Amino acid sequence: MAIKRDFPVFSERPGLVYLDSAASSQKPSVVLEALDDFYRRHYANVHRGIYQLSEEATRAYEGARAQVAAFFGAGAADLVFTRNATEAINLVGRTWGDLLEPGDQILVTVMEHHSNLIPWQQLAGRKGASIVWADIDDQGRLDLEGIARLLEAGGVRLVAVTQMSNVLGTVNPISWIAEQAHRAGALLLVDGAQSAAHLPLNLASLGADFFAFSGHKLGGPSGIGGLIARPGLLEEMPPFLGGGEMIREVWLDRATFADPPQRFEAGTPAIAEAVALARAVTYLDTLGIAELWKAERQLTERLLDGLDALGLPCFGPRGEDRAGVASFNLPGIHAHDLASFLDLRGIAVRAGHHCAQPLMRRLGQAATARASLFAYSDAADVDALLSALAEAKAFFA
Amino acid sequence: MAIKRDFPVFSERPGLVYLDSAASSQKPSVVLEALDDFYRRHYANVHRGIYQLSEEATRAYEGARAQVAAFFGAGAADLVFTRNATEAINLVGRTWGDLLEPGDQILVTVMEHHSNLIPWQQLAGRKGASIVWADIDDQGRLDLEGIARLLEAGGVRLVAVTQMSNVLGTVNPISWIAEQAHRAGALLLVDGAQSAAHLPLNLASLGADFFAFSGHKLGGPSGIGGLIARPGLLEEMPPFLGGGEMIREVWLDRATFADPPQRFEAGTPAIAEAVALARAVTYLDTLGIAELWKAERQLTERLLDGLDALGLPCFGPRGEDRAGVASFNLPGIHAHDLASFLDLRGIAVRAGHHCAQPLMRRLGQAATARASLFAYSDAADVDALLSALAEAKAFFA
Amino acid sequence: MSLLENLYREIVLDHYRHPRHYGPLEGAERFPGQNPSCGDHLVLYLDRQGDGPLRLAFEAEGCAISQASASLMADLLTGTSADRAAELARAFIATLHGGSVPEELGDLAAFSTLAQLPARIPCALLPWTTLLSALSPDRPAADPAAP
Amino acid sequence: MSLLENLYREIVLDHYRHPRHYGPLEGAERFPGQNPSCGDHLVLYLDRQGDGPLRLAFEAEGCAISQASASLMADLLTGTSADRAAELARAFIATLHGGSVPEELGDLAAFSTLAQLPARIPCALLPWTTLLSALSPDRPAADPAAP
Ligand SMILES: Cc1ncc(COP(=O)(O)O)c(C=O)c1O
Ligand SMILES: Cc1ncc(COP(=O)(O)O)c(C=O)c1O
Repeated sequence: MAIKRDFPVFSERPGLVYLDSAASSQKPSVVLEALDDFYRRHYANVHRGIYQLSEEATRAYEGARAQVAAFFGAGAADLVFTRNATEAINLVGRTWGDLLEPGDQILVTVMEHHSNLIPWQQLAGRKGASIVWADIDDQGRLDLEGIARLLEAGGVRLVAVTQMSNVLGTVNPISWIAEQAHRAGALLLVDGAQSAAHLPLNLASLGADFFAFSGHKLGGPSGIGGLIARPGLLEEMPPFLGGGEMIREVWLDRATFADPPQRFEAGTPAIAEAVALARAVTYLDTLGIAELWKAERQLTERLLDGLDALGLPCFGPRGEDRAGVASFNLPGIHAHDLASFLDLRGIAVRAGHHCAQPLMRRLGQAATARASLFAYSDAADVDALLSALAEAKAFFA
Repeated sequence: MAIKRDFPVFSERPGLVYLDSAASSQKPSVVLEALDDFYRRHYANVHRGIYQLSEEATRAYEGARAQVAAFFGAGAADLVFTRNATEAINLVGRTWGDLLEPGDQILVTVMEHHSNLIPWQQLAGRKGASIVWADIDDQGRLDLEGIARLLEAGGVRLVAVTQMSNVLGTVNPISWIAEQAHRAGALLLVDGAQSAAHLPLNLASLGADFFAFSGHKLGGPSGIGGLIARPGLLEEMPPFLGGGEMIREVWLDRATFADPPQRFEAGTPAIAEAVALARAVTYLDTLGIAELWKAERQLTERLLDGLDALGLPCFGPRGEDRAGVASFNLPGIHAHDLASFLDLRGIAVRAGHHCAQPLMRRLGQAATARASLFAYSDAADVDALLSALAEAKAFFA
Repeated sequence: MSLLENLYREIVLDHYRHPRHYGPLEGAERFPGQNPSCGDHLVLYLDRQGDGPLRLAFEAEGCAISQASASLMADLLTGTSADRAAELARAFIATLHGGSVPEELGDLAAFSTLAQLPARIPCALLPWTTLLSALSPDRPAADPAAP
Repeated sequence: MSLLENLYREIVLDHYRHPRHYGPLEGAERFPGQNPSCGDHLVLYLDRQGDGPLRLAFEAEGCAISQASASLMADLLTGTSADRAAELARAFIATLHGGSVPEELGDLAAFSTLAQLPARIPCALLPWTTLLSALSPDRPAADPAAP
């Protein structure tokens, strides 16, 4: 309840039970104030002007880079701002990926979000590489032996895996995968779109070579995300988009390029968004990510126990490797109809394929309903959902 | 003065003489309020949820697309939201550009911003195409005969030209160029980063095949811009980045793609930014773009006359094809030193190469100082600059 | 209970669980329809019998609203002329967008309460837009129907 | 007139217009430096005379602050040892970032007023960072100086 008060939407829309945070989170007032204040008092383009306002904007933007990087246990020079996690993953595909050769393999898993799958299909198409994939077990955990086997076979250059499934809630053992990948000579890209907002993270020790995240899922504004690379790795990569900011010297027919991270940020960046994102991560830091995760774990158990009691089959594992995401179905009725029933009671859940069609096919589901939690979620939200589901069961019976 | 009151920065920072609007514009309070209101009351991810909040967010986002497209005289289906003009141009280079063949030519001009040059160098490098370029005359107008000659030679597939130079202030005759390009079988991409905020535009009649713009230069937030294509053209183009939102059906090893414009918007878009950008263009519409352009023309004459009177050589043409951008130098002192002198008096101008190194080389300048205008600029701003320049002349004499 | 829940209880769930005209239709052409944003799939079987009265059937995978809409549509339009079917389709589509509710739509009139759930309007529309494009002169090539 | 304008009037403009130690230096190594954000270029000529006293000169294209900084640097460091030069460079850099202002920097001490114009600090730094990397053991390969 205390945390909910920090998020204006809950007073603006009393009665809202928002359980779609895995799609995007609501914003705390400190983030909205940071946005507003920046535009009112310090806005100018960055890296360009030598007047005071531009200097302030540049300091705010580069300061935000340092704060956001530090939140993940990384250095500012290793963080490239992007629009979202999707663009961060594509950036790797179109820069580091240019170095792939025909026959090279990219290892993905059946639980990947389309954003961590299509860029690799596109890369494979451009380079004559191929996609190999790891399955899940009946609990929705990754088939680690399968991963080990694929890596041992020797052709894998990149492992691209999510740290947290947006459908199953599974938290994957990234450090273990990193070790296997590196032993096999492959790099590891971690899709942190979900985990960034939930898990205490220290990229310096996680073992990922690339880490992609979105600001809008962790209380930050839309329009910004980032790619964090292992120190030194960005240096070796060719540029991505071309334009202002990313150059050193330009002639009509050729150019030389700036050092990272600027090399990968063409054109005017999402300046105010970076500043507001930095405010979002300092807000989360104040709440304490480790405490939030503990609270989420408890609330997740309450949710899963409640679904069990209602007899609603729910996908994904039980245990410490399970985040606050619950995908389920009410037998005999389509997830969309269920979601509408809940919506009429002010309960926002998602219904559909959750941008994970291969996983839905693997689960044998055309669609599921999904409830997901963030820092502001509380027992009242979960209980409202559970009692509405009990009603729905009766209604659709 | 009346317009200045709409922009909070001028009351927050009294005495600010902001003359760097060509780099980025300040924001009117209606835009900041639209941002804030959207996050407080209607925020959710788009195209995904079937609950009310998501429906509101989707309607706001797609409504913004329609409003912004209409502002430019285009239809919603032909507008792809991007981060900025730079990304819009790169998008064309990496989608339509994939269809180029070795030996094809891309025609640019010596006055292009790096953002309308580097993407074509990259494309030429990938495809074995080549860059040909048109010069300017002594007034800073395009060498139209040169363009016609290059087009007649027959190898040009794309003409990429700015509608308004960010250094010279030249407004180029786009309709004429479109006609020549089309007659030669080439497409025309117009870099509208500068013109979008200043000229009354009707893309339906302009003749451009592609038009790129940035929101942050026309009173909108950072982090959003767009690409507008001639109706039907996006249909023929392969996708750009891969991920959520841009797909139709996905398997582990292949996928089919959504119709435009979604096909080109991978991942969660800059939702609130689109909404705020729509508010910026309706604000400009209320002021009246045609009236603003008339006022800018007058103010530009005042500025150029004043610089003439001070004996400061200023680049670019005089006449109706000249926008409110003035690049100049004080002989005997570097532009950076001049800009610092002005900054100490609260006057914000830019100094440097303005992301147009080939043009600077063509002008024989290592750097220039640049003053540039937007809707809120007034005679007091221009006069403050001119009297400070008179002081600077004495100081650096 | 809201009007919308009434719609579900009285009409939608019945047609969802016991769809009329469900399954392939011999001698008919086959028109697939899809709602990419939510994944609903539908196949419309349409037999125009030359210029005679229409015969319709469908198969679908999707939510109750789209299936009930398809079932009711097939019920209503079987035996009408192509022109009349197109007219009724336009009337139904207008209803969903806030138009008046003509009596001739029968139970389908109740779908106007979807104004409360605008995100579901595409579900109700899918069978009808598939039909309209099947009836249009520049319609996409239909797959031959499975026997 | 602000302190900063004083800096310009009393020191910077003089060295900008009449730079000391300007031009190639015979027998010296050549170290290019660049400030990509503003386009300032500089070439530092450094002759270490084995381990003897340094000889310095420079050529530059850029603003008055960077050129004056280079001119004053060459003046101050000519004849010092490499170690002493590095020490003074570190002292100057610290001054620009708000450190105390040691007397031994002479006229360069006045550059501390650049705190008012932080965007210009890189201009003042360029000659000094070029020097420090020239003096560092893992310095980049220098071009041979033009005779
Ligand atoms: C003519 C021109 N083209 C392109 C750009 C690039 O705009 P952005 O940095 O917003 O992508 C600019 C702005 O700096 C410009 O002036
Ligand atoms: C696991 C996962 N990966 C990637 C994404 C893509 O994030 P975005 O749409 O912000 O780029 C999401 C969010 O939808 C996600 O849940």
